[in-house]
Amino acid sequence: VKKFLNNPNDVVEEMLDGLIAAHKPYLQPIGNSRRALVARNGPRPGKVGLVIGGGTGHEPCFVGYVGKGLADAVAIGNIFSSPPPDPIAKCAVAASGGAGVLFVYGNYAGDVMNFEMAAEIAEEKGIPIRTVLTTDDIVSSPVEDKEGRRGVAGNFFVFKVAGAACDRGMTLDECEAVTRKANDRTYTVGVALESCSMPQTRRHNFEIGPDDMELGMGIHGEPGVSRERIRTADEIVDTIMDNIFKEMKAEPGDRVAVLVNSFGATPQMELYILFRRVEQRLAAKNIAIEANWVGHYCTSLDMVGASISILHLDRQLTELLHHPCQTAVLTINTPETP
Amino acid sequence: VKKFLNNPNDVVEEMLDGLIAAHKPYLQPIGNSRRALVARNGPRPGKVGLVIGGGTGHEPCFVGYVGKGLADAVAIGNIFSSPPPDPIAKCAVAASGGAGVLFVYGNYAGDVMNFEMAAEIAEEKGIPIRTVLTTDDIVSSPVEDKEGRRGVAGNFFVFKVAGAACDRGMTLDECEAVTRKANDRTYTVGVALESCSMPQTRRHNFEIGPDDMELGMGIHGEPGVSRERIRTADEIVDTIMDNIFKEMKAEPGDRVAVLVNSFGATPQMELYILFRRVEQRLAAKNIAIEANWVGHYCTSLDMVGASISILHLDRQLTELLHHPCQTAVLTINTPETP
Amino acid sequence: MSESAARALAKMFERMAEAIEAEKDHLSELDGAIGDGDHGITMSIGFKAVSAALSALDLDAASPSEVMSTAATGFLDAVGASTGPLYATGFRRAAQTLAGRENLDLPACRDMLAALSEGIRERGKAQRGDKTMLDVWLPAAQAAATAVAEGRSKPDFWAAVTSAADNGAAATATMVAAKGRAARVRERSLGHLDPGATSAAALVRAMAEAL
Amino acid sequence: MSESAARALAKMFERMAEAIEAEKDHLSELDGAIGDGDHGITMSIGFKAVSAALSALDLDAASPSEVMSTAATGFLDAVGASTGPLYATGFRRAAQTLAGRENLDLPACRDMLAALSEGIRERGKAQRGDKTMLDVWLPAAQAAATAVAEGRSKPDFWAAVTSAADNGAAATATMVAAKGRAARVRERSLGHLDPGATSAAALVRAMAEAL
Ligand SMILES: Nc1ncnc2c1ncn2[C@@H]1O[C@H](COP(=O)(O)OP(=O)(O)O)[C@@H](O)[C@H]1O
Ligand SMILES: Nc1ncnc2c1ncn2[C@@H]1O[C@H](COP(=O)(O)OP(=O)(O)O)[C@@H](O)[C@H]1O
Ligand SMILES: [Mg+2]
Ligand SMILES: [Mg+2]
Ligand SMILES: [Mg+2]
Ligand SMILES: [Mg+2]
Repeated sequence: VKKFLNNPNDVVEEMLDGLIAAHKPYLQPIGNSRRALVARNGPRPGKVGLVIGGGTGHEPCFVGYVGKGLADAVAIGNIFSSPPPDPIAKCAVAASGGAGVLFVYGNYAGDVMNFEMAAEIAEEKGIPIRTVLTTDDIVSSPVEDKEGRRGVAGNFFVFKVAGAACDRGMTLDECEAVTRKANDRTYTVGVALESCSMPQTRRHNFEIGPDDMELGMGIHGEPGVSRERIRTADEIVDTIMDNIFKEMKAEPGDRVAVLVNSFGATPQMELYILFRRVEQRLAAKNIAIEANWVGHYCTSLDMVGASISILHLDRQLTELLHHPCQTAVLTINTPETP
Repeated sequence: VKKFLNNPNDVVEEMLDGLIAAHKPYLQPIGNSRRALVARNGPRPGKVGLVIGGGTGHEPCFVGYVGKGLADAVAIGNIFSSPPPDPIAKCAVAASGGAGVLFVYGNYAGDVMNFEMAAEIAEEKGIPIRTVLTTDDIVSSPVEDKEGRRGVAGNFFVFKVAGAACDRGMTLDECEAVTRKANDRTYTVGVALESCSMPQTRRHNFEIGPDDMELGMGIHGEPGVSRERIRTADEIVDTIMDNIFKEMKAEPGDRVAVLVNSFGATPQMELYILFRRVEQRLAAKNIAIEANWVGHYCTSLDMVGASISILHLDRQLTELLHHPCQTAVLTINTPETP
Repeated sequence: MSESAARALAKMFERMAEAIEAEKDHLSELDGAIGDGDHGITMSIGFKAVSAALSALDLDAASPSEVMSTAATGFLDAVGASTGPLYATGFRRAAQTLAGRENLDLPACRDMLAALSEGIRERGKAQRGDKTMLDVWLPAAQAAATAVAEGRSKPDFWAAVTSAADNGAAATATMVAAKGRAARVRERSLGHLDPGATSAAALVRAMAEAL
Repeated sequence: MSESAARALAKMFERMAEAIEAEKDHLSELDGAIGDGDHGITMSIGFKAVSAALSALDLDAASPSEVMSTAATGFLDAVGASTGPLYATGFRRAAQTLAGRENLDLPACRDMLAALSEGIRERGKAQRGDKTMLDVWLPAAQAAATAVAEGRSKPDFWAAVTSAADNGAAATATMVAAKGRAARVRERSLGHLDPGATSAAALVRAMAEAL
């Protein structure tokens, strides 16, 4: 697998050089740590701070969601590796406006251990920390073990809601509660056609046969939950939506937000073909799409594949979804008053 | 090569189903033609209309650049094929606000013939048409044959400037002139590591050897201008920037806009690594980056590769670059008054 | 004989569609080597659209000229690309030449080929030797003119035309492209057949079979 | 003997770094099959950071406990991931156990192994049989305790410890993962060695060589 690289061991540091320079208008390093970045226009006194983070290789996650109205700071690990406690704690300090700090990150053993150690450090400094783990990958564990599920591309919605809640001046309790609700109402299923390859090895992490696909694929190049024969785009979406409908208790007339996300190498054209079927399936149940995003929002290096995430809205979530924000990859404006 | 597809012959129609549904807030079909889409919030009386277009397979080009402050209408062809005259002419009629219509599209034999036939139809209806062909691919022809060059990802900048000029109420003459200036000052070089594959064939259009790369790659999967040994990211950027510096007459203190664009399968992480070196090379010449974009802006299906585009700014171009716009992939806001 | 001339043309377009369908993958492959790999797909979409447009036409009432202009519009609206305007203009020019004619005799065929190649030349502003479809259509039209001038029989006429077309297509392998996408790869186009010339030769053979 | 105990530990960490470097690709491959393919890279970054941190330490002045806690911080700050907190906690616990001790005799080694595995267990909340690095560290610590209780010689002690570690690592192939990323693939983890257990066995072997 060919890539644009210098020394593969420097890939994260060089990427950070590039992204810190590219996104200067939105964020800046905290002190001299390049693994902890803070929104220029984010933290403010009295506001709950939002800290997100995780490994690299998911760009534009997580750094693209840092900015006014969304996350206040991001901690950055190595490829597919949680950041250590130190930069996370730095983020908490930088994001703190005296009203507490909310940690939102994916439910992975590594992230949990590191963020928990960071929370201890921050609390020793008098910053109250609350944590919401994203667990939107509904095929990663059965429904009885909902808390054991991992967080994938649906964290996009959870971050958005959390950031809006913080920006509106809600209390730490309220921010935590509505973020938890957003996570509970977010449903994602991913499918991979080819595995990703690490810059250091430039080999596929594992092989998927020429007629096979991997259902329930995560965002770290780890295998999914079942290997199946590849099917048509519509059949794949049907499988995904059937899984989602099994859990999402949506009534006719309900509204949802939809994210069709590329894992990296799947191009936009195919995402639109997937979105087409998602829209058809929702319309057939008389569920309206309030807003949608189709593109690269949470990737897995150069993996070929895509995921579909649905956020089941209620009035509060709808308002927070539309709350304005300005970050490197997501700008939402106040609707013009006509 | 595996893809998310139903019947490969329906791929464009199904993609259109998806994108028309997904981008409803920004655009709508003209009459019952799905190959001609108009911005909901675009055309208005007295404003010069901006019509863009081309083949599919370049998503988010061209449809992502339709909306308030940018293009008024887009004509959509088959994969890598110019649209026929009919939808282009429909776009011209829909975009027309009585002040003339500007066509901006890439300089390819097919597009030129179809847009010219459409221009004839529109002018028979009394709509004055001006055309600016984008020719930013500086390695596609020597500088003596500048007009023979093809238009690639740098059309992003040309569209942006043209859309802003139209939105500011400049005359057709003025819009044409400044768009032509933007094109003259836009420099792009692309490199491919792997060729793309068409949905119908699912084979690489051509093979690039395991240690080779294709310099001067276009955005249609057609071969580039030379086959070379693959090099490090920094060396590749150096080759590209050397080519650009050879033509761009930038003085220390000048300002540029930068676009680092993925051809489809190259992930964001690698784009940041390329951007890093672009920034270093510009900084060494004391050229400042006024604004930058790093991501998927003009792709070539699932091609592995990237291009670098530089827009050499002057005061007028800078203003037009920052002019607000709202489209599916590009939202620029009026700077907040502090 | 209005009926049979219109029907003969419709049959010709059917044959052309079949010929393109049979060569589709090969044409895309040729285009992949020096262009963007879509020529087979584009031609296939175009001639399917022609068939669809013609099947909506009342062939008992239509003139040969109407068949030609229907084909032109059907092709153009479905295709765009380079081939859309080129063939649409060629077919339109042929429709003009056939206007008022009810008979597809050899002079009519000669004029049709001349109009077709002239339309393509005008629209694309290419010349012989530029490594395009014109390197097939121009010699084919020329061979037709010579054959009529020399009073050749119908089989001889078409034998001369198809062999000129095939030779023209084969010769593109020795040319450096000067028009179209392939012109960007310059010397690297050497040794490759031009896809548009290859499909043009197939179309000429389909014409010979049908007429 | 303070000097030599601290130096012995530093040498142990050097050996560990070498062992990881040698197995790096293999570990990533194992992780690719049931995890995210980075275990070799992560461990390599971690132990390089440990070497760097220790080389900044004055080994003539440092206590064994300080060596251990320096390693813990160096590892954690460079790595994150799962292994960062797990090994950092293990090393920190070992540092506590070694506090005040200047001698790396067998009881000290036993206590160090016990603390290390206890730290990993506490931080990761895994148990034996969960198919993790604990399936190496727990039996190794147990074997160390038994060997000291039975009054074994130093070579016998380390032979018992490394063989327990190797057996533990090999046994993970028969387990279904219950912790970490591999737990998501459930039964599909069967038949694959756990990468964390494999690297742990390599670390134990490095310890045996150095101490
Ligand atoms: N200016 C021109 N005049 C005549 N034929 C041309 C011209 N430009 C391109 N062609 C023909 O078009 C063919 C390519 O057609 P096609 O692949 O369908 O279109 P596109 O280049 O738009 O993808 C070429 O092989 C060549 O024969
Ligand atoms: N809770 C845990 N307790 C003990 N060891 C664990 C735990 N979770 C994971 N591990 C170990 O970590 C290893 C994976 O480490 P590594 O690949 O470096 O981290 P990550 O899973 O974050 O990519 C697994 O093979 C397993 O041995
Ligand atoms: Mg990892
Ligand atoms: Mg084409
Ligand atoms: Mg082509
Ligand atoms: Mg791992």
